[in-house]
Amino acid sequence: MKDLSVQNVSMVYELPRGGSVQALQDVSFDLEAGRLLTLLGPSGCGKTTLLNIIAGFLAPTGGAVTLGGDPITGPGQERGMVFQQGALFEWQNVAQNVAFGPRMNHRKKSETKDLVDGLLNTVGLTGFGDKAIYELSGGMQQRVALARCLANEPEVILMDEPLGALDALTREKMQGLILKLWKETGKTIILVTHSVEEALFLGDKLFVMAPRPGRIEQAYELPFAEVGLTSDPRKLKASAEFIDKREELLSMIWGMEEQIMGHEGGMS
Amino acid sequence: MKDLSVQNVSMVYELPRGGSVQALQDVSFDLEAGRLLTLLGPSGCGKTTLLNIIAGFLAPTGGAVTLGGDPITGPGQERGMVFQQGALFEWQNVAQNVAFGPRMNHRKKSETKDLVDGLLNTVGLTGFGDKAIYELSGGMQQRVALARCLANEPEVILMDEPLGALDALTREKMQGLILKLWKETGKTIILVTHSVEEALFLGDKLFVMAPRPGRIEQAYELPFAEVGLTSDPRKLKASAEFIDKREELLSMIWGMEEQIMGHEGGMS
Amino acid sequence: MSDHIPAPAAETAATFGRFDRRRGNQSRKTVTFGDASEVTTSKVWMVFSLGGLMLIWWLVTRGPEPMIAEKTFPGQRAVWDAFTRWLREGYRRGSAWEHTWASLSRVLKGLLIGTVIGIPVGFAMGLSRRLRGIFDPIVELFRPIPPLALLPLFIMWFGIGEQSKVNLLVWASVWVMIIAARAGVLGVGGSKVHAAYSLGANRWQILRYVILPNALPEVFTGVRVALGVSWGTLVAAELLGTEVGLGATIYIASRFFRMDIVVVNILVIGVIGVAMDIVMRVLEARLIPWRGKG
Amino acid sequence: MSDHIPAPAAETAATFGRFDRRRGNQSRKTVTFGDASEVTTSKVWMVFSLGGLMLIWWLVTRGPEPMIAEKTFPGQRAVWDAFTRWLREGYRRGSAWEHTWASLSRVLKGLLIGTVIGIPVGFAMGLSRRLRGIFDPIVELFRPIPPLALLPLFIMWFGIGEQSKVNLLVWASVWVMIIAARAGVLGVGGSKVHAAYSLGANRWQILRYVILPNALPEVFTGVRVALGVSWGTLVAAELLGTEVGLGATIYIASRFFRMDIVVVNILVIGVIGVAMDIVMRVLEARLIPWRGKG
Amino acid sequence: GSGGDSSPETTAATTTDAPTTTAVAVDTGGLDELNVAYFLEWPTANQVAQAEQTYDDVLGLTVNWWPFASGNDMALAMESGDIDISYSQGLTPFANYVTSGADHVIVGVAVSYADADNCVAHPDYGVSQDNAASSLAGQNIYTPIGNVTHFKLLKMLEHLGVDLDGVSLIPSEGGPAAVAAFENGDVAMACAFGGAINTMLAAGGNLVMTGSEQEALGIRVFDIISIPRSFGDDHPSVVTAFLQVTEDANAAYASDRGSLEETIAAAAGMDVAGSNSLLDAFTFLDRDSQLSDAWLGGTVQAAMKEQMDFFVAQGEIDTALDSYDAVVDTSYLEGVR
Ligand SMILES: Nc1ncnc2c1ncn2[C@@H]1O[C@H](COP(=O)(O)OP(=O)(O)OP(=O)(O)O)[C@@H](O)[C@H]1O
Ligand SMILES: Nc1ncnc2c1ncn2[C@@H]1O[C@H](COP(=O)(O)OP(=O)(O)OP(=O)(O)O)[C@@H](O)[C@H]1O
Ligand SMILES: [Mg+2]
Ligand SMILES: [Mg+2]
Repeated sequence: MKDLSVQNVSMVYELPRGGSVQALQDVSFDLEAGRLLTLLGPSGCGKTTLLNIIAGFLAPTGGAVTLGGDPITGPGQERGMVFQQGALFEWQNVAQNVAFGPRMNHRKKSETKDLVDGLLNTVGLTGFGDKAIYELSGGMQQRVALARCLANEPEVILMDEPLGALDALTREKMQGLILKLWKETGKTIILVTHSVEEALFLGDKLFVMAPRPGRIEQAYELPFAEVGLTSDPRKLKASAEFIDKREELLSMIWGMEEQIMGHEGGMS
Repeated sequence: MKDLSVQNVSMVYELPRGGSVQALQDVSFDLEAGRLLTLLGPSGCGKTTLLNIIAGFLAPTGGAVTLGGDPITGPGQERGMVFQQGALFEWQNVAQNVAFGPRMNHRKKSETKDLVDGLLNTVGLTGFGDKAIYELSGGMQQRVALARCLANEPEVILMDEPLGALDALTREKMQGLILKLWKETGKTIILVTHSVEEALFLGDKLFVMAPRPGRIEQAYELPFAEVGLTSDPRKLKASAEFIDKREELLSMIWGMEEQIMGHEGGMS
Repeated sequence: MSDHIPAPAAETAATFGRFDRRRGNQSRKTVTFGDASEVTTSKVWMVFSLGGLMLIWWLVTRGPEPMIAEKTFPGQRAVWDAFTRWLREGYRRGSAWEHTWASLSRVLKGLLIGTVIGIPVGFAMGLSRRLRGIFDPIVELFRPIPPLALLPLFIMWFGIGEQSKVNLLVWASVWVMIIAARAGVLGVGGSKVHAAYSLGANRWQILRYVILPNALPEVFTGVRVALGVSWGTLVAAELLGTEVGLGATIYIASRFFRMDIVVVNILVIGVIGVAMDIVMRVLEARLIPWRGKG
Repeated sequence: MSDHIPAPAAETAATFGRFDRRRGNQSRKTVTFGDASEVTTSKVWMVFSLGGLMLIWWLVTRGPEPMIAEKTFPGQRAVWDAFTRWLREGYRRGSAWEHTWASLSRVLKGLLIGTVIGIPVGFAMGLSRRLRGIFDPIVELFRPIPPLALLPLFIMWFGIGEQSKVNLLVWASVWVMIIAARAGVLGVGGSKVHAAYSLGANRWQILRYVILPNALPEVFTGVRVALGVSWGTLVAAELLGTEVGLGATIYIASRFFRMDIVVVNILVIGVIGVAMDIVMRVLEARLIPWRGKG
Repeated sequence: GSGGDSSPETTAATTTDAPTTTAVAVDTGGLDELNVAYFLEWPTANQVAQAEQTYDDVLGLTVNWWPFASGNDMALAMESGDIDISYSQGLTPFANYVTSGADHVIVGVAVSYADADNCVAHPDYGVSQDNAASSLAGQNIYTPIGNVTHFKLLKMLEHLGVDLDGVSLIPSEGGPAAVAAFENGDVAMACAFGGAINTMLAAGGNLVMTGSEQEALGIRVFDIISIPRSFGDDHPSVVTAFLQVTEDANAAYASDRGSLEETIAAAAGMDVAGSNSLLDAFTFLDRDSQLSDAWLGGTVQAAMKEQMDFFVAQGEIDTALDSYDAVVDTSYLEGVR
């Protein structure tokens, strides 16, 4: 397993009508293999940009990212991405979606089939292989996306607001699944979320990011993910420790928001 | 002010390929003027259907809805609707959107202008009148939608997941605004949400709905909305009472989900 | 991508009774004006409409002194007679079937070639700045050129055989297909392509397994539009030297003022156009079941 | 509503240097193949492309024994001479400006009438099951009818004056406009209509303040497509009773084997087509600033 | 003809000042515009009067000249009421149209042009009068349809013993298409009129029969002047005056072609050489010739009958009229001096 290292990464978007946006400024961190990092922050603080750089879709304007010492220059199978929604191939059925990676890599059909069956089982979709994507609910689709990503055995899984579109209850189930996968496979996971609770609950490590310029404002090491699977998640979320942490984060972010969004007109 | 009365409302959708869905079955309740009712429940339990029936967009297949004793047969200005998103008129600027209702009713221009200014001030958008809709953030757009709805002085405000698309922080601000409006204007509000926390925090009254057939599973009278404005909302949400209630609801809904969604494949 | 025009009668699926999605719940909407889901085709009124057309036709052509002179626009009786005779005897050197097949096969060939050229070009324009730079001026400049203006050039270059006619129909359809294919590529969600790259796909695999299927709906719509345009260009194409074909028949018959035959052939083209559109819609529903559901 | 085809060259805005949205960040994408936002038009390659066309043209027509015979397709020198002479002296009875204006005004009139008819019909089809039932068969049946097949009927009904020509251009554009307007209505978000009703709007107000502006983008795209189709029908429209017009010039000049004049007029049509498309795009950006941002 | 013996100078003066004909007061019958169709592809003698607006002056009307590419379209335009007089309409389209029931009449003969309308054989096929039957068998012939060229071709093939079922006639859209098809080599023979013939001959083609040989067979190739019968009934003196100006212009041309060539070419939109080579093949008949038995005195009527019967036999149309006498009305021409 490889460690991820982000060194002085900056990203400046030039705007079409002139001017530029500093989406990320001098972001540095190291993430050891097997950690679950959650990224939390207001809109526009560069979460997606950072994920895209790590995924290799964007090259930073400054700095570098390495995985196990090798610089990242483009997309690669060792870094899988799970998008918020809409990234499944709706012209393929569930099994074909999951088998996409192995197929692109010309893996044996029989081998792939077993792999797919195993993954569908893992994400609780046994028997759904021949369903069409559009026949699934949002939560089920997210599970397919996760399975598809896992099929290539990536070292790092990047998730950009994967649960944003789900309702509260499905979301809670998916959180459980992510924790379980993380525990069982030991993969490195970076997960972007807008939900403070989710960031706390899932994150083994948490960065609160701030915008203008996009940066890591605060980093936390968190205990909840470790115990999230074994103890009752709802009890955990109702624990005093959890709630304290949450309030701390909320206050901080609320302050950040005020400062940023103040110009939009306060709500007295 | 008028009381709302829903009597034995049923709604059966016939499906194109035969068969039918019982979206609502025999739903009855009375809502006194000036209450804030939140509706919570899993996907497909008929929340939107109920709102549409009250708004007058749909006629129920059984039962009747009356407002102040008068039966509802179609849309009316005394019942305003705030949609989740996308219902603003993007070809009009902010002020024109807010002025839409008065304009349709041929109200005096000067009068309307004052009204719009006042409402924009209420929702914290003073000075944003001549902005284009697409220049606003999601949270600001929701505030415009709210102001537009208020411009017609409806007796009842119906909101279908109005905050679903907002990030956690903006969402919290909007919750405050809704509470404030409710307190100040004394309007009857019915608000649909997927978030347990939101339903608890905002609801003066809360219905937990269940699907197949769509029905009201449980009704609660809640204290939080009453105090939500005066006390610190985050403290309130962290209070033991709030958390207990939340856990109670979550357990209930989780059970409901299991029962309903079980066939989608459990996540062990 | 926000620049789309609708496929012809994209929503008329219901017209032909295959996909009628309304039933039952229609009576429950209190608001129907402005509600797209309420607006399917009323079959009853469709029948009224066709009946009305027939009635107007009958009214303006009836009697010994019709409102529209017989030789300008023949009555139903005359057209029916001409039709049955055309079915039995054909026209000039060809049977009804030969005329129909000649035109149909030209249109289909033209469309096929137009599609085979248009898709790669449109894809290229959607995928590469360079190729887009190369093709853009060509497409924009050539697109408005009237097919009729090309007749002499086409005869000179391609002769008067089938190739010439098919080429004119290719001309008619290829621009539509290029534009449709390009739009199809541009409509590919960035995240799908990114996902595929992350899953280890190479460019060729991206093209084959992501871009192509994603563009299919737009390509299909392009084919339907191109079909309409091709039929509309048929007379011009068959001016390029043939006496067999519906377009040629229209031209020749009009030279002899045989308006009955002209009208029969116009109607045959109309009906074939409708029929092919139905076929395309059925194919579309089969081949792109995910359309509109993504 | 999922059934759309793209406006012609919807995305070529950048072609003409007005809306070039790319800059700076182009070099930062590691993945460009398949990424629509990366595919703008390369101006350099556009110049190469036009240059290449000119070069090919020059190569195939150069020398005393050109690959394509002079009288089939004239060389650049001859076309340039014909062009300057056309500018100075016009052709037959009209000056260059008169020919151009005659055609342009016919196309614009046809389009205007086509739009004025097409929008209400399209709206009606999008708003009422009944009217949809009534118009559907008419639209589907008439759409594929070749304009050339209609010439004899149009002469008889509308004579040989301007009306006949304009009407043929109306025919060419009205189906496109109907379909575009209908799609525009069907694309109106149900919640917008519902919101307007709840705010006290009546049907007329819904139509005027909600449906019309909402359909504008589709209508605009329809106009752009219809423009292309109209230019393509110009020669057919000007076959009759006129010698003034670009289409008439092409036809007449070809009867006199003046391929230099034919090519000049073809190019003029192409360039005007491009120019009008640019105008439409600028208008669109002005009039529908919210397009693609809703 | 009154101008028959005028010198060129006086002809010019005559047409400009119009002393002869303005003497006759034209009863325009409330008409203030006259719409005349003419054939856009070739030069005619009366184009001098057209260019110099003699018609307008003499008739006291605004005369609108509408260019047409085929006699068929002229017939349809007369039917629509937009055209009052068709000058130089082919006999065959006219006959076709009256056969289909139109009430149009011939009021004069515009131009006879046996040599300007012909079929040119492609050199590769070696077609001659002697071997036509065999050399054309199974070949393509490119020809306009439903006009005099078409009729002439069919008559010629019949005369040469060519099996009509054994050749395919490919409908052509005019001269350039014919030349293109010819040069492309897909056709053994291409038929056209006007400049296209010269172009094909220059490209190595050969005539299978000359115009005079065809005339000897009784194939007449000429264009007529026609009107809707009702127009003549309503405005007889306008029609007569129109024919009078035409007659005068023809006479002026006959007496001094050279000085008019440039005006004619310009009016026809052609270069002088091209215009002249066509004019060489044209004969503009004077009043008396037109009224003689060889023309409107009976031959034209018979020619129509023959053509239509022939087309019936060929299956192009279902029935012909019993007689075409009623579609010729010489009363107007008789009023011309
Ligand atoms: N392609 C681009 N061109 C120009 N600016 C961009 C581009 N992509 C992002 N930005 C800007 O960079 C900043 C960071 O964007 P990014 O999408 O990374 O934020 P984010 O944290 O993911 O926000 P969100 O929570 O809304 O998804 C924002 O100000 C955004 O407007
Ligand atoms: N127009 C319709 N035709 C047929 N069935 C419908 C229609 N609208 C809703 N339904 C069905 O009725 C049930 C209730 O739908 P409704 O939209 O009211 O649920 P909801 O509680 O708002 O769900 P969500 O949380 O997903 O918005 C669902 O099973 C749904 O599939
Ligand atoms: Mg983001
Ligand atoms: Mg809902």
